[in-house]
Amino acid sequence: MRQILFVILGTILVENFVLTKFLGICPFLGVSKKMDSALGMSGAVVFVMTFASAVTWVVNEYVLVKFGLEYLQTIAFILVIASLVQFVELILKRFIKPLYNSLGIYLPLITTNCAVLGVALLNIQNSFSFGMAVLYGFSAGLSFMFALILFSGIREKLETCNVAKSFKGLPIALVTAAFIALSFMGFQGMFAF
Amino acid sequence: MKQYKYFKGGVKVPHYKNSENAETKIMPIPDIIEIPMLHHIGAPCVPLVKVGDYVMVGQKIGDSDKFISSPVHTGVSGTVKKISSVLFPNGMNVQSVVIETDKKQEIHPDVKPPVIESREDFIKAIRESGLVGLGGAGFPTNVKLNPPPGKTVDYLLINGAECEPYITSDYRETIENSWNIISGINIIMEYLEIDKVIIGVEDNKPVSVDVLTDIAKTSDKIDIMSLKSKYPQGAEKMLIYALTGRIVPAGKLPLDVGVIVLNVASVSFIAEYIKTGMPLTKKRITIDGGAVNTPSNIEVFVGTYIKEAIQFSGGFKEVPKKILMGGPMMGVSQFNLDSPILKQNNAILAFNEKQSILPEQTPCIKCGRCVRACPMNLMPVYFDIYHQYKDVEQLEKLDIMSCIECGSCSFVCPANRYLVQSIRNGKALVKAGGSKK
Amino acid sequence: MNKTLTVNSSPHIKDSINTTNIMLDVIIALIPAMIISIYLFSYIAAVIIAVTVVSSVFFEWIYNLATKQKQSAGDLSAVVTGILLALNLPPSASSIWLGAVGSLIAIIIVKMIFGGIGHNIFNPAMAARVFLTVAFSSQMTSWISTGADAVSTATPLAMAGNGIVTSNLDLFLGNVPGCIGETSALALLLGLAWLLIRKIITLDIPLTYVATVAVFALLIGQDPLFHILSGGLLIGAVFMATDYVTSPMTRKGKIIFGFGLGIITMGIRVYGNLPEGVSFAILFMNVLVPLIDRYTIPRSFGGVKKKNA
Amino acid sequence: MLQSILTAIAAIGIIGLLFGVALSIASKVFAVKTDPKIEEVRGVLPGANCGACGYAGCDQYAEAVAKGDALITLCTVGGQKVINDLSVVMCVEAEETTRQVARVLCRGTFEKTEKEYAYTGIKTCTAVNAMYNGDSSCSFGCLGLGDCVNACEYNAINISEGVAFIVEQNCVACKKCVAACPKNIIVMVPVTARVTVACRNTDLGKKVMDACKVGCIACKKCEKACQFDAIKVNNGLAVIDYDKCTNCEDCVKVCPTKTINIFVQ
Amino acid sequence: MKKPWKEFTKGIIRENPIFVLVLGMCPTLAVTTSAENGLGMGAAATVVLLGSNIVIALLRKVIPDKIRIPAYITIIAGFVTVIQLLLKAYLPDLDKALGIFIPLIVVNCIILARAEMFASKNNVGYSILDALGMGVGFTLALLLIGSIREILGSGTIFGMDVSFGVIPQATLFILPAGGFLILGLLMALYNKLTKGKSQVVDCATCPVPCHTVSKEVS
Repeated sequence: MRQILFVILGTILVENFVLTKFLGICPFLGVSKKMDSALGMSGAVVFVMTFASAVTWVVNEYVLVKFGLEYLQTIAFILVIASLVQFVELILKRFIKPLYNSLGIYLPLITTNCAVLGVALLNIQNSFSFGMAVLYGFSAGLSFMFALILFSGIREKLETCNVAKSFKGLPIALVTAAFIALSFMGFQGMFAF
Repeated sequence: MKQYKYFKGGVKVPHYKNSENAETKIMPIPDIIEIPMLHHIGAPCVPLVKVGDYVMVGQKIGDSDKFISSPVHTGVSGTVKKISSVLFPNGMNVQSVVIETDKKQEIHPDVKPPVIESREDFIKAIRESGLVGLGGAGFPTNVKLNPPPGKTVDYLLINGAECEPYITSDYRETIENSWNIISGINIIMEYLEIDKVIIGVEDNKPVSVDVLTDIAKTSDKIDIMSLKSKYPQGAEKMLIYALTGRIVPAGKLPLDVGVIVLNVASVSFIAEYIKTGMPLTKKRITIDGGAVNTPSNIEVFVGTYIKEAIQFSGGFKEVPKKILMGGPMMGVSQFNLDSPILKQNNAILAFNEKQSILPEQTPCIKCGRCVRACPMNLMPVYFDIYHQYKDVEQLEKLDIMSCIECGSCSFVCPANRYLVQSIRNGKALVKAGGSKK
Repeated sequence: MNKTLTVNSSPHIKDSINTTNIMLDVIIALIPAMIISIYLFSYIAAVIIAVTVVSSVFFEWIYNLATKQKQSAGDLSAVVTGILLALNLPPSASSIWLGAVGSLIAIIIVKMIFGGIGHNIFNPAMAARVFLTVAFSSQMTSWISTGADAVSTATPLAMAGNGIVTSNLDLFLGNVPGCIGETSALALLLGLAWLLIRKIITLDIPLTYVATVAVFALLIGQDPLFHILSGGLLIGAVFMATDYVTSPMTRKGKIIFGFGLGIITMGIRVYGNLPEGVSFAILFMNVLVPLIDRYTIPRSFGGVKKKNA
Repeated sequence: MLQSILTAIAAIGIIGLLFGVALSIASKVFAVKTDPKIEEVRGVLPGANCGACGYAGCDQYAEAVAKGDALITLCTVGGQKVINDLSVVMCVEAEETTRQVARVLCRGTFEKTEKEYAYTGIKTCTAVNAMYNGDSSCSFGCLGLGDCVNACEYNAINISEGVAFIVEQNCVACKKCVAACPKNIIVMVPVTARVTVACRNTDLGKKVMDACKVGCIACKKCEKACQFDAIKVNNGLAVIDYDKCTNCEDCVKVCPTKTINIFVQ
Repeated sequence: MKKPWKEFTKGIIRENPIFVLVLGMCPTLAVTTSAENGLGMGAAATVVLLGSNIVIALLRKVIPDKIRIPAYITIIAGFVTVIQLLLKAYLPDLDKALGIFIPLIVVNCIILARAEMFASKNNVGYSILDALGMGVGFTLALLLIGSIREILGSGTIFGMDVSFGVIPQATLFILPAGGFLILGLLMALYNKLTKGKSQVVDCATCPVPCHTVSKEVS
């Protein structure tokens, strides 16, 4: 139990995927202008990351390793993730329309979200067990969500700020992200797992 | 004396009650008066007289068939010179009747004490009297007294708070006309079958507290509460909460929580009207401000021009730079001295140059003083921001329409933001947005 | 016709308070801390404060000049930022240039490019301090003991990590190593009293902050008084966490804010790698302020409860 | 060596094939109808799904553009080319019309009008208009505080002498200024129209003259002068019908208050 | 002559993938702790971009429209794997420094975007120029950011000491926060320098009122 909590909190606060690992920066900067879309996007990411962690782990263990094809990891994983995302999208669109409207519309963005492929690769690199890989994928999704929500809150506020002209838009967002990343540094050393 | 409740927020404003001890002087009939057809919230009246008509004191000269409206009478006798128009602050041109007085003051035959046998008669009589809320808002009193079917009223609250700086006309009313107030209260209690009355007065007016306490002693149904002097204590919703602990829901009227609130001057007028049948044509107003010679209280005919009233009170000491109708917190600045005085006016303030300058606004520092000052528990700071960005959705969500525009937020703002103006514009945006839907 | 009358929306009177006098009150509240810091660490403290204040004002002035904006350097807010930043620097010679660099970060990057006063997301002095701590960690932790024979030493919090206890009286008076202005609880409490008397701040944030720290310390069996008096907690609670722009607007929000600060500060002090967590806690909670503000909008008087979104 | 290459190709091929077949079946089975317009817009977009536009991928952005909810300039990946293509896609359906421009129907500059009072407060036209219809002596005229300038994204409006005027070459007829003006003095006219009645004051004679030196006093001289029946005085104000107007300038010559004039940049 | 040159240079300034197109931010921030890493990452990405652009341009008429995206991804992933193996074999230090970001080139938006936007619509020659231009632009930007961060953060450039032992090093700049900060500042500088030159909406080509397309994003 303690272990699980530590993995989750550690991934969110100490080793945040966006703010310390630099994974998923594109959607972090792109889909953070409005709180609502940030929530939808990150919800979808949590979902896909957890799923992708599980599937890629299985593919790696039972296909790639078995046939000695580890060097095909990158290709295999990206294919798996791309297809997985598309499947999920189709199914949601057809069967669970409300969920699709709130989460599903963000799914296409996820294929190219390097955090998803990143977490899959990290799972293998750290030789996590299956359970751990899924938990890690889930926590990584949460860490993305946390960063995105914080960031979109600030960006909504920035909309009403008299930001210097050449800093309007992304530059000020990046400066803000720098200080958010700084504030996360205070958590170093906590929740080691 | 019962204990009152504190409302949240509010501000401490300076009192400047310079005219406190100035006994009311009665202004002689001016040569010309101009009576606009709108003295109240609601539909304007249509003139009932033509150019050249001879009018007599107490004659009805304007009326409307709309529900929320109140007829207009003349307090002078004379000849209708022309039907003109007056530009109101909201940009509306309202018809007005200009009367050249003959100073004979012949009384119109219709002016006689009303015959009242029932509650309906009473409310009808109040409508005919042309009475509107004399505290400043000008809501037609007959509408206020008439609860819709199914609603019962158990409290009559008498508002003697007079929380705005400078103004002392209600204070003078209580001192000079205390017996009118008590008989007015009794009349309303009788006809509306209310048996609980509370009079609320701010504690910075000890004399008026004493007078009203004496009144309260005459009946065990009448209570008095001395309220902490805090602006906007006299605002209807604040007063109701302070005196009864009831909260008027957003968008609802005091009637909805079983309460009727009347200003002391209104109560006093009701007594006078029932006795004599003379409709509302005269008004006691306070004249004050840095640009006038003598802060005073005067009784004028409705429709008297501002400059004549000030002239009578003692004239200008300096060139006036700002003329206010009403108090400095909620009053309306006039752009010329030729505007006529309205029924609900209780003060004319003439500010000198120094008083008229408001500091320029600087960037908001988000100190939250406006949030703490807001008696309605709103967030003026966001109204200011979202109004700039025309974000109607946010404005509505933050309940901008509940704002009573008391001015507390602007008063305390260290960045001198024009918050009330932002809110007014924001409300206009919301209204415009609402009509599109 | 008289056409010179002024017309404006009500209200027509205004109380005398303005941004500059608020800042002046904060400066007055900081005077005890400055005096004690000069007494404790001798002239170096005065030099650091002077350099930081002057550079802060200078940077604001030059920025406005360069971007052709209305000059705002005179509103004293840069002075407050300068003093606060200086009080958060260690009393060593390198703090002189640290102060100048810190002012650059605080004024230009944290404040002005975000739109100047009232628009910054982070507390300028605090963000600059964190920046300096991370960027120049060795220079930012070169502590010296108080008194005439200044020798390098560690702060009470760092010592506590090694089991050395400092007396609470010393902590209260400030007779301990640390940043220039953070050591003397007495001076900071005097400042707090002034701010409260002048109604510049409310007690909500400092009180919840300190109370949370105390309860946290009690729960893990440490001396609450030590945690309250040591490190930058009081200067943070009184002067930095209560910064208007970067703290929540409503009372409820302020309480949540103070609580969060307490938890994070103690979390970092007890479980983290760093000995001190006040500045990181404040910076982190600054990030949360838009969210807190969003979910703590009060119900209007007589209004119906609305769904937050 | 060869074998391992073959296994690799086979493995990827099989994975790819499996997913490909499954996906194409799925997309048939779960097909949901979409608006052809969206498809068309989507076809122009790069499809990188990067999210830089602020929408959740190209499909979402395409939908927003097709509905007219989003600017066409948000795709940073596509750059200028996508913007051009989008403008073509979004515009083809509309009819060809003569280019319209906005025009401010007021010439009541500081010297032509007076200030009724000294205004302090929020510096927008809407705000000052809410107080006695504005501080200008003409209650129909330009207030000069630039609500239209702020609304214009194309830098096509300037204010001089307290009156706004349009820089026609920058005007794209987006009508934002028309909506922003609380006085409703900005109207759309064909770019070919040169003659303008620069007034919206519907008051009569004396009152107009008191308010503004270049106001339309509804004297009807222009109506009589016009050979094409293109100018009519209605409700106290001369109005030109641009379908009939030939820019002959006869009305300009007779206008006693110089309200009718030739629009020049 | 002019057009090929334009295709090449557009990626360097006018459509710089980092400062204008804002693509591929993850490696931009993550690996630019030193000039060398920046250069290495840029080179690796350029090679992949070049390879994929060539192949896709060659196959653009063969690949069916419906499955083009998965096909592109597979092609890109193939090249990434090649690079990954090459780096592991010949530049193990760089491989270690870039770590997970080498395989992540697959999902770098630049590559897919160029494939979809350019290579699938142009011939091989232009596609090569486009890839080279974009690659150089990407590499230059990475090199610039990497150099600044290395100088400020470690006091060195390509490992050479430039602090002269006097200027203190601000460790912050090689940490994540520094990456965000430097990129933000550089972008603002870029905006300032190119003010008014880029991103002009051309409405002259559009015969109708623009309100249908330029309505404020709601």
